[in-house]
Amino acid sequence: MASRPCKFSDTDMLALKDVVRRVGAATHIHPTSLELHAGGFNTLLGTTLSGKTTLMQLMAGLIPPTGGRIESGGRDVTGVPVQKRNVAMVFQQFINYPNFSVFENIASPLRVARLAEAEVRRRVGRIAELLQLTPFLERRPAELSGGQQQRTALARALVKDAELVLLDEPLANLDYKLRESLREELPRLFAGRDCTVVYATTEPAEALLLGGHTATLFEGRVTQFGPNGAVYREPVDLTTARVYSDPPINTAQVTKDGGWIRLSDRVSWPAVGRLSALPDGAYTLGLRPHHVRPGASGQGDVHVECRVLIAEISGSESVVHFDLDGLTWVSLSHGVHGFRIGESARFGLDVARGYYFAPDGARVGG
Amino acid sequence: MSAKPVNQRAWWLVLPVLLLVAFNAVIPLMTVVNYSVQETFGDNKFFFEGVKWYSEVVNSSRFQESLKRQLLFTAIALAIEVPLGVAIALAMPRRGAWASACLVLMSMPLLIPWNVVGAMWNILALPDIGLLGWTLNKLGFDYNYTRQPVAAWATLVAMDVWHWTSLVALLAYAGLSAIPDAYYQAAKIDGASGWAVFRHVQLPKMKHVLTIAVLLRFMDSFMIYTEPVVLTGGGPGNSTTLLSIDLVKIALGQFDLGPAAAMSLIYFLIVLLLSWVFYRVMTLDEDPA
Amino acid sequence: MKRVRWLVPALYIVFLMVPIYWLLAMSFKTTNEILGGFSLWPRQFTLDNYAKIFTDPTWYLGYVNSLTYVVINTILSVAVALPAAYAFSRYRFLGDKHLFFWLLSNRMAPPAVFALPFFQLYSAIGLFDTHIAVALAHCLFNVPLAVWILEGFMSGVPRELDELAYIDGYPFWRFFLKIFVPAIAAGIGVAAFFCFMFSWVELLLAKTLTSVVAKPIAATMTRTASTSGYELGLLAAAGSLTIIPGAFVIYFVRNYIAKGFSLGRV
Amino acid sequence: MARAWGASAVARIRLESVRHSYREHPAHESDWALKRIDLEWQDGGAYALLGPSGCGKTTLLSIVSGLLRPTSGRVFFDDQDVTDLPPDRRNIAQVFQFPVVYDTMSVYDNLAFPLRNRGVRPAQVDARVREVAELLDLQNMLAHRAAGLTADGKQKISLGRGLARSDLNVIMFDEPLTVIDPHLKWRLRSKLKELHQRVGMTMIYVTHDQTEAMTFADQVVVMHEGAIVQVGTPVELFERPRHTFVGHFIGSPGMNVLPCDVAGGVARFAGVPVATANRAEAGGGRTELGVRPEFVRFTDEGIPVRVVGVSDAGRHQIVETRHGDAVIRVLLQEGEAVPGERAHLGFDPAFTRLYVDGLVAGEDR
Repeated sequence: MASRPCKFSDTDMLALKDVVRRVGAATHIHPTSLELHAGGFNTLLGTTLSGKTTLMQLMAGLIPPTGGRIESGGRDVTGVPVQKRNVAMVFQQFINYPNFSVFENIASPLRVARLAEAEVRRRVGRIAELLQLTPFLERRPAELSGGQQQRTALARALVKDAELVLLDEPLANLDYKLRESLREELPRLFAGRDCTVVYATTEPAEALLLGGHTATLFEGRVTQFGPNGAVYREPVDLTTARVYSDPPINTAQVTKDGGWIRLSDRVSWPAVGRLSALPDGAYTLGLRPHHVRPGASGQGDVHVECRVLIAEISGSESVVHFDLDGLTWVSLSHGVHGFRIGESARFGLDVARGYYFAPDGARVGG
Repeated sequence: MSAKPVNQRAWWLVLPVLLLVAFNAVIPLMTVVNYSVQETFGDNKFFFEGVKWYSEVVNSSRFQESLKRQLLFTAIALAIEVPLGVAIALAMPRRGAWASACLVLMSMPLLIPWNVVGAMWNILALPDIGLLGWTLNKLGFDYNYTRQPVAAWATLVAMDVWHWTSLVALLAYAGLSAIPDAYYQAAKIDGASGWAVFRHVQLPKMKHVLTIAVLLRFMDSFMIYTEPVVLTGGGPGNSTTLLSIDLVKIALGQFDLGPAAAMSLIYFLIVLLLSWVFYRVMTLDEDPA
Repeated sequence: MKRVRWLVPALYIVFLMVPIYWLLAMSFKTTNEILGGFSLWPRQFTLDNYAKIFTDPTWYLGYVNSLTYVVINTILSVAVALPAAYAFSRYRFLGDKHLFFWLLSNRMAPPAVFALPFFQLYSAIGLFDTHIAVALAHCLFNVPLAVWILEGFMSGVPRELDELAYIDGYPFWRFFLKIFVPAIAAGIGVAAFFCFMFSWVELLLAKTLTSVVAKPIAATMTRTASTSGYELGLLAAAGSLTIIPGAFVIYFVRNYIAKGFSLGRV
Repeated sequence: MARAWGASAVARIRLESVRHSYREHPAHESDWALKRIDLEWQDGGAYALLGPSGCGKTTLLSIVSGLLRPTSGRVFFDDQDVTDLPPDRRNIAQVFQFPVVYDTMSVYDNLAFPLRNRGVRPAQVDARVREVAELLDLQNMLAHRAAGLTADGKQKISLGRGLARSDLNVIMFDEPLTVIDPHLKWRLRSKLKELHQRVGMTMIYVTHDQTEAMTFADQVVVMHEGAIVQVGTPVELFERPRHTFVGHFIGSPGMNVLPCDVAGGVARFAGVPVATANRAEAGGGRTELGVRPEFVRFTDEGIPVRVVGVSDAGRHQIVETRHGDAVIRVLLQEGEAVPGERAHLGFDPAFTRLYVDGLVAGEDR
């Protein structure tokens, strides 16, 4: 696993040490060690059922680990029940207390902590203002729109000054634009707070835009953890590259033979730089769709003539699917590139930006 | 959604129910089992008899006759009430004031004490002064349920249909209300006929509630006691003596504890077995093939 | 075809109303009129039958007794079923499926089977002829039913609600009573409705377990039918009055009947 | 290849002054779910209805399919007035938000259902079902029970039931990807696009997701509060939004909308004259400049700004800058250098427009 670039004090840290979670014969979380720090987002990125929610439940103390330890601020909290930990959580579904008003929903953690009425009013009022909920405080959650319901849930998570805030795909059920605006708001809401924020998402773009650190998950394993851009640009293995790519990363089996990398009979390029040191043999090439461009553009690109399968234009970008010697590859480029189905077109593969993986999946070069 | 977590402490939450039901079910059941294998001549003296009572009951023509009548009654009740209930549910207005009115009126028979149901039909069917009996006789039918077994059966069945069809209809209606509009719209767009909509949309979506309805109707009609006792008292002769009536006659009327207990257990087992069979048949094609 | 569709429920409802009408009509007739021959509606309208019921304690106490044990049973059934249903809907534990099936199987036990042993059991523990005896006995079939209905409704509440409450720091019972129970209020109403219904309409056990003090109205009626011969008017009046609590309950749940009959499971 | 699929049916869909209200007696302007819609869709096109929830797009769809009768106005298929025709007589197919399949039937029977209902001969049914299954990659599943399929499989069946019919005028999609797993959405979306190109049938796609709408459709209808704000190709909507709402709603991040002054045919922001593609005619009202982050560049001189933040979006970077209270976002390519805190911005004149009260001020010069 990639090591952390910098080290904060141990007091504001959540650490999982060889945490395992098994249910019956199934292993939901394979041995995992992670150190999450306060300030900035820690994003868990993975497809549905990759273990994000289980990991969060473990962090919160909702479920106990089968093995390993969980430490918070240097303290072992493995067996501590969730009620005794200072955590907050927002779920994908809009979960609020249905029979409480918005005000009481936000106030509930403070009520449990038996804060004075005046203090409760002051803090709820401030948070409601921050999240633009002031006009709705007397309503029931069911009378609010989806966005407002999720704001209420966020307000409740923020009001109690938790050490650990868990956000489990909080934007997934919202409309596109609403998602965008709340996503921009989120880092601002948590700025200046001394808490560890963990955010789960299925969308690579969301993970990227939130900044901070990212852990990629696949089938109950953390495949890589590190600063956002580093995980995205320097994936340690094929799985990470696949998880952290939208549209899906293009892959192909290539062989290194002497000074050449060969993809197919007609597509090959010289192995230069770090690649030249690789032993001959079979590798998997991973190339992100935006490093495949229609037409003849960048220098160093490997050009191929391919049959277009389908072209989608989103106004600012074009997505072209094409047949690369039996493989379906995708090109994503700026601007408008219209093609007809079945037409033959030229694509430039920016192979210098490609990743090379050994048969066991580990990245070896490029 | 992830699977439910294992938590053995959940037993504490079930404990009150367990104690309460066990108190009501296990102790009496043990009593029955105890009686069923013993002979007594009063004075609280008991002798172990093994399975004597069981073979006696099973081989007695009295039990066999009661069981046959019971099976026939249940079969007729299910055969009428289930299709009729479904038909009513299908024809009911889907929403609005008329729908609520239907629901309220249709629920009424379900909340009338069972002996009152019997008494009500008794009064209704009296040949000379009852609305039903009087009308039938006026129309030229020779109708007297206290003397004619066929008339007694017909009245009994009519009463059960009156009493319980609403349950099937309400369950079916609940099932129908839960079908999203999109299904009807899709069927409309696909050009499906009314029958096709019923066969391929409504019936499959009602299956769950219909299973519940059939099971409930089976159990309750098989265990029916109060209404026929009040209406016909099992007569004329033994023609409407169903299992429960017979059982109570033996147990409380004749105080033949051994045979009554053996019969009780056989009876209980038949209900359990048939319920299980019904359940299996109705959920047969739910297992992934 | 479409135009006559409303006829089906309409005819059915007429069929339902006829016996009820006849019961009411009878209750307003004098014994003389009843025995004198057939009459479609009361010619000599009288309230005597009702007057007798409301002045004779053996009659009106029957209602009080019935309502007493029905209410006790409903509260008791729902109260014990709530935590159990929660356990079944949220957790797996040793023997959970067997336990659930065993509970439901009690709904399949013919009351006739249990009549005698119940009599002996409740006599032995000194509860014979008390309201609590009937209320407890009716738990045999009402508790399993309540557990089953509530479990259906509870499974419709996302488990995240529980998690949220624990995260906010609620201890289990406080969460359960303050948040969870209100969240399934509709389910509790439906379960209570069914418990009330089955306890109110049952006679065999109620009659077996009582003699004087806790005698239910239904048993009073059977006595009248057998001892006082042809007091049909009185019987009809008593019967008519037993419809009222049911009608009252239906009125309260009128907007939830369809949802209620789906038992939280559709 | 186009039109080889849908045999005879041809339909130009035209909505004439369609208004709809769910209230019995609409009094206020806000009582109208659809304010007044005039629209024409050509045969064989791929169209999208795009807008936030509650904008009236689903209402409009239901009016076209016949599930809803408009309060006023007419609907024409070609020149036939179909306003009063029920859905089954309009020869349409619809794919709903939540998959609708006939659970008890096999995939094969599901696809054959609409044909059998119309009395098509068995041999013809069989041929057609196999053809459709081929098209949707369902060949290997024909014998499976439809209930056992995943959500995307079920959506394909719903679509297939429509495609199977030869008399079809139009296929409509109502947020069809809602229940699809996020990592599968992408595949089904491309499949739909591919299908359109292969069968050449009119398709109308309703969604709140701009990516889905823009990648699927040749022409997008953007709706806002019961009215159409712009109809255009994805490129038009992107490059020439006619309304600030379109600019904001389409594109991620949306268009920068900046308050400006207009004097003498010249728009000024922060005192700096800004060249616009359209004529800067200020007829009173609120004047704003609209320019997408894609068309803003860092320059040596121009509008002075502070750089407040940079988000890495992978293939590009979003730079947030401020001038006073106004936020201006700039899109840079992956790896492009971001200047220090003080910087200047320039707008591409070809893609910068003046808006008055939200509407584009004048035609392009």
